[in-house]
Amino acid sequence: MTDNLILRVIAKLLIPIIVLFALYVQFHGDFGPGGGFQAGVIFSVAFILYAMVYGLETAQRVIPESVLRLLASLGVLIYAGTGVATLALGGNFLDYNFLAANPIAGQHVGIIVIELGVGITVSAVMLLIFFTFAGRGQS
Amino acid sequence: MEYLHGHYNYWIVILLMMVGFYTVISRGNLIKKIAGLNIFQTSVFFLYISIGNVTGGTTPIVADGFEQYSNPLPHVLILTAIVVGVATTALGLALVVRIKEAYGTIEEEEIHNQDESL
Amino acid sequence: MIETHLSLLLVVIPLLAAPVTAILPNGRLPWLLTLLVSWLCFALAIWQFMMVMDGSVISYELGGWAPPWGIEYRIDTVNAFVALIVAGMAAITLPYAMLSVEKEIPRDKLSLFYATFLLCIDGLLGITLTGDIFNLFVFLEISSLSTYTLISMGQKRRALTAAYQYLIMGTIGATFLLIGIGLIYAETGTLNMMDLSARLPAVFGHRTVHTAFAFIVVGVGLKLAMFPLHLWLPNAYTYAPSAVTVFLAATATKVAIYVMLRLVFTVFTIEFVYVTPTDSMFMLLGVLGVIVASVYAIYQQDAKRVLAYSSVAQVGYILMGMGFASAMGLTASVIHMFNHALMKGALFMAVGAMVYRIGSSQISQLKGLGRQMPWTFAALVIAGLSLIGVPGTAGFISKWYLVLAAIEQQAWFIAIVILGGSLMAVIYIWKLVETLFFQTATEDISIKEAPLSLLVPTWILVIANIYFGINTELTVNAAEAAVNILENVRQ
Amino acid sequence: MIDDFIDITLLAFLAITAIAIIRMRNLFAVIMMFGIFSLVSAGLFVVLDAADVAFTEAAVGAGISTVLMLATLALTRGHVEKQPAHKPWLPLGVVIVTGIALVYGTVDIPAFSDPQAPAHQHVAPRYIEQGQRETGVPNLVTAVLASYRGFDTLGEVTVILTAGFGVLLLLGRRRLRKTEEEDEQ
Repeated sequence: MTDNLILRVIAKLLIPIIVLFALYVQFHGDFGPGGGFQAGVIFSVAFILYAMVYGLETAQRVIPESVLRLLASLGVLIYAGTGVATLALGGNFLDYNFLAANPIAGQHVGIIVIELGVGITVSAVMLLIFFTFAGRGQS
Repeated sequence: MEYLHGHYNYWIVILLMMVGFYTVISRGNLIKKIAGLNIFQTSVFFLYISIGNVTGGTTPIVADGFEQYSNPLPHVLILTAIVVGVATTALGLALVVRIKEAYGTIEEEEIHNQDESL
Repeated sequence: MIETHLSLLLVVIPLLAAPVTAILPNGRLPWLLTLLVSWLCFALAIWQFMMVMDGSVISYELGGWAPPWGIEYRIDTVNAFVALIVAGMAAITLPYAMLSVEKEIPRDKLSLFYATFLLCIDGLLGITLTGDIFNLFVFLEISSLSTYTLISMGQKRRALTAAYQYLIMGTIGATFLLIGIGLIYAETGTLNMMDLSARLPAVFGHRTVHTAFAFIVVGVGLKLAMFPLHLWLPNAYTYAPSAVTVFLAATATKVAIYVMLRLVFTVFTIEFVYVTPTDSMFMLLGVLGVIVASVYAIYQQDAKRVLAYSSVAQVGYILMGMGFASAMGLTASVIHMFNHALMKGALFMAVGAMVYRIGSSQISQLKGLGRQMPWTFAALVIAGLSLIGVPGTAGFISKWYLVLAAIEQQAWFIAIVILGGSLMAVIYIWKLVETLFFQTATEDISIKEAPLSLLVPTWILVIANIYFGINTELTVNAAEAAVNILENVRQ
Repeated sequence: MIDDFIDITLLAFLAITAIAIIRMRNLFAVIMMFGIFSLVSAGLFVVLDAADVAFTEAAVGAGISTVLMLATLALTRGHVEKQPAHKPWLPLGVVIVTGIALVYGTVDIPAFSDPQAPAHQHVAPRYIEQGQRETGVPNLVTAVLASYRGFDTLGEVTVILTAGFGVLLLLGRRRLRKTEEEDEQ
């Protein structure tokens, strides 16, 4: 935790913008460069900045490690679950065409959902790794 | 000249790869080895992206006014490879931290000496 | 419905189970889930094997995209057989793992440990079943990263350096493989293995293809501990937790050998092997591997290390089988893949049971232990006989086919090396037996026989060693069917 | 032509950075140079028309990897690399042989950015021509990544998860255990 006022104010200003940018990259990946992976990294960077300025303890109170572990697993389950859903709907694994009445709509739904899964796992794991490294130094 | 133009890119990339590879296998510092490994891998990514490049092509995002696109497949493969690379780096560095805690050093030679004296 | 998605389920079920295991509370629950998943996978693997035993091929289009645009799972007798080995060894290792892991891994790490174990199984199965060369790389990395983690969980601090060393060498290997894949992609424009094998012959003359081949062989060679790229293996197997060593020794190198077989004989085809000195190279490295590693094994002071060097030697035999580049040689390789999994699994389990009781695998600490743990000792002796290749055991069948392949080509020198390797195996196994049984313990403490949950899996493997030494129908038929596919893959 | 010029300049920068990394002994400087290497790489990826790759390389190489290396450096407190005791001739030999093999292999590789190269003729045209129609996504990289080769991406996410588990197993704190024990009591 740092007492530097300038850092704290700027961080407060920057973090929402970074999160917003992450969301943009997440959901605009169909049209421009980006996608779940990049969004996940950017999102985790926002929290890493938060942890650096406000201290690890504070950051971990916002997102405890157990929640991160849950999220990391959840992302993969969302991704693989999409595949299982397409199986249940009669298609092959990850054949998004079966997710909606017409194939293009199905592809759209499928791609958005799996990118979300990627984003969740990546941001959770990146944060976990950072917290674990940083936490090792404190004990 | 034509030939040189068609291959210089690959050769510089090979030079980069070998610099990275040399760092991995010749240095004894565990952190530096990981940095070398990253350089090696990043250079391999250039090999792929160079293979995917097309003269007059543009970033493979379909838009009006563009006809020629670069090959998207190597880009996809390399996105995956970058992720694999960072995963390996994270795990390797975690091992380095533990090795430092267990041996008190991150120099390969000193670790080796300690193991020998057991 | 299950039948159409069978091969896919084999990979997806462990993949779904791993994140679930990670969020379970520590205790026996993660182990139980892993056990159930591994048994389910074993059942599916048997089913899958029966479906392709007659030579038919399962092709599964992931995402519904036809190959070569999408990723294809392609299962024939070869990989169904390897998947059977992986799933079978997982199913037999897990009952063994329960107590062994509880002893060696801190309780607060159990759920993550088993989640990583599941990912390792998943990675190995994924490598085995895929028909897409880049997908193979991705699953190779899943299995590799989980393997590095599992090895680093060993109790001694040298487990950490062993894992680090393996991480560096393994990643170099994977990167070499990546270079090779990139170069053949540049030459053919495809990543699908069947498509590659159809398009590569047109460019066999290109230097790029030769370089790609060399990089793929070195990259995969690092993974399968091909002499002299085996340096990571002895430490990794010695310092990993016992249950991990059992599983890895029985499966990881086998899967890497499968990858070598598949890439060399299916993707590059046997014609490429004939026009290049590939077969002689495999033969040379195999012979050197058998001799050098066996000599090293004799001089080791740690029982696990003896067995680890012996594994490098066994990989040498398998490479020799490939080096003959004949149907008989390949049959010997495939049979030995299976039999070696059985014998090394049993041997490492027996040594692991001793580690469970006395906490060390140093030979000097094992004196007289054989009298106190008779069942474990007997298992070690029988599996050791199989490793040597005594008639009536599975190991004999491997050696028999290997010698037949040598005689077929009148390669007398090779036949002598095979027999010499067996003699050296006699020496290092005898060294263990002598210490365990004929030397008296320095301290007079009584040690109990290993618990049943360790003994039963060990003995199942021991009995399998004897059964497959007498009834060779399954192994030989499967191997011959597999070789048919490897040799004439292009119709 | 201007593309080639930028390409060569960036590659030269990369080569200089990489060689500097070998020669430097101060690990902090090495890591900083590594960050620069990644950033320049990202620039080169843009020049080579790989925007998505550049984005990822900048976020991962210059971002996450560099931060993790700095964290490791802080934890290990080993700021200066020791001088190796002997000249590493064997590694040098291995590297030279590998390099020669690669140059040999690229002598008859299809020329750089040749549209007629086999890599652009067989599988890729379908992605470019049909990709948007079949998946509804204009970013073809996303289309291939998420749909045509979606299973690879599932594998990729699993790799990340594996690394996460690995780091937790290796560096996870003991404190977790205490709280659990308290829960049990």
